[in-house]
Amino acid sequence: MSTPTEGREITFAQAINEAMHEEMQRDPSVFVLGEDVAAAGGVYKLTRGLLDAFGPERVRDTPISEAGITGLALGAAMTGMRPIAEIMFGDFLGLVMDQIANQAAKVHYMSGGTFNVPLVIRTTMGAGRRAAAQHSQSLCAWVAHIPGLKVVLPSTPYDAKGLLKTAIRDNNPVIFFEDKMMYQKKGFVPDPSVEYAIPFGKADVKRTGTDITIIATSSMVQVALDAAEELAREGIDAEVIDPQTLTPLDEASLIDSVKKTSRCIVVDEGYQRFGATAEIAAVIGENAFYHLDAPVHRMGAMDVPIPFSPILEDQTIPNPTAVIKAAHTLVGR
Amino acid sequence: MSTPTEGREITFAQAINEAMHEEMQRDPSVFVLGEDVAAAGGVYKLTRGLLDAFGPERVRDTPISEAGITGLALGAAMTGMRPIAEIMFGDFLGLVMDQIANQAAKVHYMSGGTFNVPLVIRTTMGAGRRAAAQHSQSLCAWVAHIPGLKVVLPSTPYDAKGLLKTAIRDNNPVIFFEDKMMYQKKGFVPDPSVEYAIPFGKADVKRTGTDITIIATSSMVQVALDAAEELAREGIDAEVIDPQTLTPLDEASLIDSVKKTSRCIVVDEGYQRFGATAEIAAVIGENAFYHLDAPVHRMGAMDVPIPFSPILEDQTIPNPTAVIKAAHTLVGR
Amino acid sequence: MSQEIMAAPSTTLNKDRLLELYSRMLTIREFEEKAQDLYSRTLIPGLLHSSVGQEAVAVGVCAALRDDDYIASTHRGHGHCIAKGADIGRMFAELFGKAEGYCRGKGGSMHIANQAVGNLGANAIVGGNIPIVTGAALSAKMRATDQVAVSFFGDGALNQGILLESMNMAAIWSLPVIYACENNHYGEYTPMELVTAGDIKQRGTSLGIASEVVDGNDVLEVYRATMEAVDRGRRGGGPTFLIFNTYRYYGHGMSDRDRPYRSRDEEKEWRESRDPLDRFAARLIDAGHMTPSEKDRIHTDVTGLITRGVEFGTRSPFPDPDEVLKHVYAD
Amino acid sequence: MSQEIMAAPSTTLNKDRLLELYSRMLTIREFEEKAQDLYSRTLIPGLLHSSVGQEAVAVGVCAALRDDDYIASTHRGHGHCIAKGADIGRMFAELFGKAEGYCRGKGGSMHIANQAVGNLGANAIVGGNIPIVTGAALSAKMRATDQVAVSFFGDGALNQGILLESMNMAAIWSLPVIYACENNHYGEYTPMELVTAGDIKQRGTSLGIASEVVDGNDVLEVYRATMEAVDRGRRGGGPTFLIFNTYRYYGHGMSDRDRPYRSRDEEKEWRESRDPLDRFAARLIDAGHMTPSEKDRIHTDVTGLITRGVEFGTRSPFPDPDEVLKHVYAD
Ligand SMILES: Cc1ncc(C[n+]2csc(CCOP(=O)(O)OP(=O)(O)O)c2C)c(N)n1
Ligand SMILES: Cc1ncc(C[n+]2csc(CCOP(=O)(O)OP(=O)(O)O)c2C)c(N)n1
Ligand SMILES: [Mg+2]
Ligand SMILES: [Mg+2]
Repeated sequence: MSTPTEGREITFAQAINEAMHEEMQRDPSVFVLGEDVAAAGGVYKLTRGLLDAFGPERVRDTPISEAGITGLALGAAMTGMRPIAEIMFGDFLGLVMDQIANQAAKVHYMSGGTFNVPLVIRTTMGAGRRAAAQHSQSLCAWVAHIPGLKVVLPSTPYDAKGLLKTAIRDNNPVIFFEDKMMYQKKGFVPDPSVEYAIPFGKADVKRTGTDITIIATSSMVQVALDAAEELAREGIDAEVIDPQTLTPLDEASLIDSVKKTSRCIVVDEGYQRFGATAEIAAVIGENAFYHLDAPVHRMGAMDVPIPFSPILEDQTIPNPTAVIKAAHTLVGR
Repeated sequence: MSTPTEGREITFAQAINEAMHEEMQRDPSVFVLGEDVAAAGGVYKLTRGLLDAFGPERVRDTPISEAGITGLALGAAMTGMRPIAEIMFGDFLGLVMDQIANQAAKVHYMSGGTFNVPLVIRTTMGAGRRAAAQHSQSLCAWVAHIPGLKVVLPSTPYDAKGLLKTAIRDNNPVIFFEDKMMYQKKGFVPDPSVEYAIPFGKADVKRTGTDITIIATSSMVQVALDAAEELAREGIDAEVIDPQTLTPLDEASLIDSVKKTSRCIVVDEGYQRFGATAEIAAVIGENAFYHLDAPVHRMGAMDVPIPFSPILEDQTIPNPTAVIKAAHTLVGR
Repeated sequence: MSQEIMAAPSTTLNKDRLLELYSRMLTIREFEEKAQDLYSRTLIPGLLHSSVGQEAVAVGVCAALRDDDYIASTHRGHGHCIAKGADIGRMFAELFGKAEGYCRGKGGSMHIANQAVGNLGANAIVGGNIPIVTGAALSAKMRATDQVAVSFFGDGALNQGILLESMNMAAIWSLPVIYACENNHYGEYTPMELVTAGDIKQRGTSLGIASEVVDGNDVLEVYRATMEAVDRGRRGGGPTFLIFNTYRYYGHGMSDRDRPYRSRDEEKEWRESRDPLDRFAARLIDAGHMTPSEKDRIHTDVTGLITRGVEFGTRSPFPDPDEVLKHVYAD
Repeated sequence: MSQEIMAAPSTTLNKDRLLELYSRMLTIREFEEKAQDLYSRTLIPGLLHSSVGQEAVAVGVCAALRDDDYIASTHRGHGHCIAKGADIGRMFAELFGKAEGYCRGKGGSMHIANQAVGNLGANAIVGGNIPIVTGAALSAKMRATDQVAVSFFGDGALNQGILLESMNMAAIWSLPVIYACENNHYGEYTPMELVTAGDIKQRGTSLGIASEVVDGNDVLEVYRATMEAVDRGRRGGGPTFLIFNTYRYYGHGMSDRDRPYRSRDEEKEWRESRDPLDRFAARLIDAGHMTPSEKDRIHTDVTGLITRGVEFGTRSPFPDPDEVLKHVYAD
């Protein structure tokens, strides 16, 4: 639990903005491009202030050309720059998978290690905004499936800032998923003068516990923590652990936690089938097999296109009640 | 084991060609479009003879515009036609994921059930052809992750023909993956006069056995059968079961098989991480938990961009030797 | 003046049809105003994009179409739906997420589809409908009907590669498709000229596609240009690219309140001198096609229509929770 | 004739450079012929696409570039690599899948990259390199170097949407990029005209991009046109679109033997009347820049280069099996 519990409180959105701002200050090769990111400061105001601070060369409003944006960013990354490309909604990954998966992910390997791709693609995930089927998906599993990419899912302002800094300094293509429902959530983050970055591939234990492990990503970390709190009242002590990066995945920490608790729930907001919960459950199932007292239980988004109507949409996302129920079943009380 | 063991022998490629030919004859709304599919009969000659039989309106050479091809096919499917679009290599799915996943997959649901999408997208998968990182991938997990799509992976000429016929008659978008290394493989298929179609969502037991279940898809079915044969000589009786469709997935049959054998290996040619083996292993791990004598073992493609050099590429694909070794570990002898 | 309205043979519309055009435009405007009001009162969830100011495009285009012709639309699509013949009540129901909405509440504002009148659906991916509509045109051609298909999209979609791919196929196959670009000069908060190279019209002509820039705030001009395109399509003459210059009065969406990316003067100029409803009303009155009292009646009728629509939507039940699992797959 | 060759100031090349152009073209041709031979003897695995017939484009373009200028190439990319300065031995090593290949055997024929001379790599996705090269040009501009970047692609890539997206950004940002389309009139087995609408050049001009159709079998014309484009790019004048008309003599790939989609007469016409090497050799000899014995020496030298290259590639070891796991991620 590295997240500070006191100090300066800022929003998830501000944390991301600060990370970009600080890295652009530190390194003149870092620049930002995307739709409405410059003059307007981004649809969610994530890039607010960057244009004023760094000018229009380094903060670029692009046409609505997601594949082009990604490809241009890749070309710039191969030739001395460190672009941060914003793809406004994670759903639009469908438009850019060729440039991400066939190109960016493979350049370093295909070139025998000669070209690096220090590229960050920031995009969103998460339902709940009544934005319907094409603006609500969490497609992290698509990119996590592709070797050569790193995949980051921060769950707090502190993590978002520290992980984004690491992403910007990484020499590989990093896909950075921001839950849009989290942008206004606040959390403690050190003073800007206190420099920190969070390494990839280290799961973060958000709550220690002994009875059951809840592995949760991004938006689902808070769901897991809410469930854990209620479970604690009922005498069930849940450990909540956040992998923070799907690639690299800190398998060892996840496995160790489950070896300790003997039970495991995996919660993620992507579609359940062939999604992130499948990989994590499979890893746990294979490596903690002899320690498990019950089957690993997966909770992803319902396998339906995300519906608009609130009464329908709300059913599609895992919630604390459902996690609690699953925990009862696994713990047997 | 529905595959016939005698009769007419044809190749996997011919089986697919026959399915298209017969369905186009049966139903005038079926048509084919793709790059070089008409005059040239396809890069792998899968569409050979269709132009002569059905003319250029129903067998269309397209520009090299994969997203456009897919979107046009979708629009035609929504308005009375039943297109079969060919995407020459499965790797090019990166170019068409928006039209497949954001559009085709969601039309029926988003429209409240008013529009149907009877669309087949035929594409390839499979490494081993020294075609390198952008022409060798098996990206089935990408589409299997998306609700609203059906995903088919035939493993024999018989299955290919029967499943493709079902795909063409289905009122949903179906992504049909053909292992390009299998095109010239032969198998028994009934006479064209004997009409058959293979239902989706039914796993096919390719070999019955009692000691261990090997769940294998597409190209990996033969790898599993080869391994099983060798294992049989060593006194280990393996069951080989082929899900045939990833969506819908015949979970019950897979689970039942593992309940019987108590051990399970899952083999698939997609990248292992966040791939098809993860989903299947998770399903088995959750639902056959109390019957498992050993952890479910996954074998996917190595998590690297697929290298060109044969000495490197060959290591990336699961092979019978590796399956045998894994079986020994699980069975404990 | 009366003659002027009727000038070109293809635009000959009798009084009833002329008044209907006005009434439709007004319906769209009132629908949008009401929807924004309901949104502000949190009765409509999600995202909402108003087409106020752009009514003449939707109405002029759809007036040139038959019920069995196809359209598909965008995130800013209420106008297109209404112009193609949607029921106001079912539209409000959809915006509320109700069971009697066009998509049973599953689609919402950005995804209204209406199969009965060939509306293939609104699309929330910029440019997403372009190949789909082109495919519908291919289908029409293959089925040897004389249907045409219209893709509505904004100036922002001009820079989506799918436009090139689709237009190219439409051109080589002479498909009966009309690319109807609503150039409202902004894509979200970014002025079109800053991100769009060259002369827009040439994105069509460069592919050998008949292309025209049209005053999108003049409903009869829109109708005339579309009729020509429809004739071309039905005759087997291939695709047409129409660029309709127009303006959205409100922000991009409901959260875009201050509109710092454009001036109040510019907005005023469009609203006061080029409003599609005002202009058309004045013309109708001048030409003797509409009396002030007829105009009043139309306004009253439209207000009634909107009120009844909201009532219908409000009364409509929410979908059954089980509905969430329905329609993932067709039978 | 001598004057003619030297006519335009930007194309002034001295004898050495002229002979070098010839020698480079010949190297490409001999490389391709040898590679096909090795492939037929199963010494090269995978896919192989010959650029024989198109040598003048690769050589003429790259002759106008500096070592620090960027290129990226296609599945038919050997010529571009050689023209940009690749070592023949390391290229053969790559085609063999050997450790000393440019990609340590991991890329193969379709993915040769050569960082030392700005070759960002061949790309097996039709159109795939177009935005990447445009991004390299953006990078050059942001770093305020005067580098330019060249994207090679075939006529088939004209119909990939990414072309529109990339060209549009290059135009609005005035990027120093050259879009070098090798129009060999076929995309695999499909004639270009059947699938490509309109006047190709207008895909550039419609975006305000300086565009020119060039005889791609005349190496000096290629050089001249590219020099103009390079000057434009270095001066901050923005992108250029060059369409080089040319022809591939062999099949699309090694499995395309019969070439039923085109006539033997057409092939003969290109080979016999428009061969880039023959034409240039004749011109050099006519103009007194190359004597027959100089020509012979060049041929002997090139043959030696190719032979040594094959030897190097042959001797080179296969990669260590562990190499498979290396370079998935950079440090
Ligand atoms: C592919 C894609 N990129 C970005 C967005 C986010 N977005 C929604 S509307 C919009 C602006 C569209 O501009 P335009 O096409 O001109 O239509 P207008 O809103 O002006 O009607 C953007 C960028 C999107 N929905 N889809
Ligand atoms: C996106 C994509 N679609 C299809 C292919 C398969 N393919 C490889 S080369 C080729 C033809 C390319 O034609 P052109 O661009 O004219 O280049 P040429 O082969 O004539 O040099 C095709 C269709 C591919 N590699 N990438
Ligand atoms: Mg606009
Ligand atoms: Mg070509």
